[in-house]
Amino acid sequence: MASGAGWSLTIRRMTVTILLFASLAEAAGTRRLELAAEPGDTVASVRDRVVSAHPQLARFVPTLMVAVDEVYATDDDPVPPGATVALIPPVSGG
Amino acid sequence: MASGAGWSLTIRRMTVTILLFASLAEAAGTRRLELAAEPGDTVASVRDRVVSAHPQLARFVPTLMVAVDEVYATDDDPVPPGATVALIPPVSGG
Amino acid sequence: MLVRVTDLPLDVNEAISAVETPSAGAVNVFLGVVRDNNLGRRVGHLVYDAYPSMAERVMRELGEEAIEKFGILDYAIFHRTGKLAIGEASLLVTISSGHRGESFEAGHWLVNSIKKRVPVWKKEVWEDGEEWIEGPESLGIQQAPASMR
Amino acid sequence: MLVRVTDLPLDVNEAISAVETPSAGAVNVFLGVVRDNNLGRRVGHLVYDAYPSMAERVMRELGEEAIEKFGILDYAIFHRTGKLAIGEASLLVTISSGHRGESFEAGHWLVNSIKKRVPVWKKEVWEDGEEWIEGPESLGIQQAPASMR
Repeated sequence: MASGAGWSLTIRRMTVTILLFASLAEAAGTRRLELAAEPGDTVASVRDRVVSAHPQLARFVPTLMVAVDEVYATDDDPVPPGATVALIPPVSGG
Repeated sequence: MASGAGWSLTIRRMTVTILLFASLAEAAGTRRLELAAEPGDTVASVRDRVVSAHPQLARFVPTLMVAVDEVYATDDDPVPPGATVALIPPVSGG
Repeated sequence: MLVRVTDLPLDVNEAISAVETPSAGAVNVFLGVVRDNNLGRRVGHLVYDAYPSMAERVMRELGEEAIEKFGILDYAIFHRTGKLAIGEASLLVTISSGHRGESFEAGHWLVNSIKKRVPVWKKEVWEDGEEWIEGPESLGIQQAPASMR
Repeated sequence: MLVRVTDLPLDVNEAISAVETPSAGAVNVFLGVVRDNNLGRRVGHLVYDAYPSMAERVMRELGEEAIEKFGILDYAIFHRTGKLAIGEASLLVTISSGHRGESFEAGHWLVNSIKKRVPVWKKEVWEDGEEWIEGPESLGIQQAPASMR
């Protein structure tokens, strides 16, 4: 059990989870992506790798907000390995 | 039946009904008075006759509003025979 | 366009149903509730008196004025009378409108106007006395209990 | 201090019970309701998507900010997700406070803030197309149906 828990922790540390919603989820055909984490990752670098892999998301970038682990973040904010990065189009709840 | 209805109409024409609420009803010990209507009655003249008959109501007069047939009225407004005059202390609903 | 003075508990769901309409994007509900304190005094319960027929007439006038003034779609105004315990609702004002802005503005205006114009009165009852409250926020001056003088 | 993202119908009485407290003299309830029209278009139904865990976190932050800013006593904020028909409530914001003024002010501020910050999105579905709405009042620019171009 202990080694299994350690193994899954290692996997989480190596990746960044990307969450997609609403128009982005429809455009990408998925609500969730996993990216390999890279040293020095920021909001901007992660977003750029998502768009490289899914060019149909490029048109959303100008109005996109980003949250790292459920907190709104700006382009230069770091994205640690294991983080969850949500790409958030302009909200329209209520 | 027709003469009965006419009779009750005559009675109504001869009186003014006074409604009392809240602090005034408690002070007067009643919620309703009947006064004989007098030619040329106004809000002020009716109120004065109520206070003459029930002097314990005098202290309420400075803050009293009056409604004639459910519509707020001022001192000079006429009170026709058969009218219902409500003495309204400052409202405190809600 | 529903108004009511009643000695029965006020039903929020009934009021919401009464104002619902397909073009409404917002419903605002205000409940005036019996607080356990007022102006520093501990309240035991309240007793409401009203002039019911005139109260309903004035509520209707104010509701219609809110439609003209704020463009709301519908309103329901209920006021309860009789003895009310802490936590019970005395006033229920419910509005439907196209958008949220006017629902808050009209609701606030309606509640303020009701408290100024609708012939309803409350008596505060404490452990050591009672008093008819005069005016929408007054401390009252009549029959204050000995402890307050 | 109750927040919830749910695909079940929103229960006004539950929200009111959640915020009731003996010192509350006012409860304000706001319901955002699915309208049959938006910016001139006839709406068939709406579909709401959300990031539920972050939405609840932001709702809680805004509720606490309302307590600090307006001195309200308690709040309950519910947002519904999934397919909603005309007349169904998508948003329910309920506040208790000592007096009426802050209940209206805080309610209005909270609803405005929720619409700006909480990660929830709506898709309008018409007879001839559908569109994710971007921003609190936008017409949206993506995937407009042929009839709108």
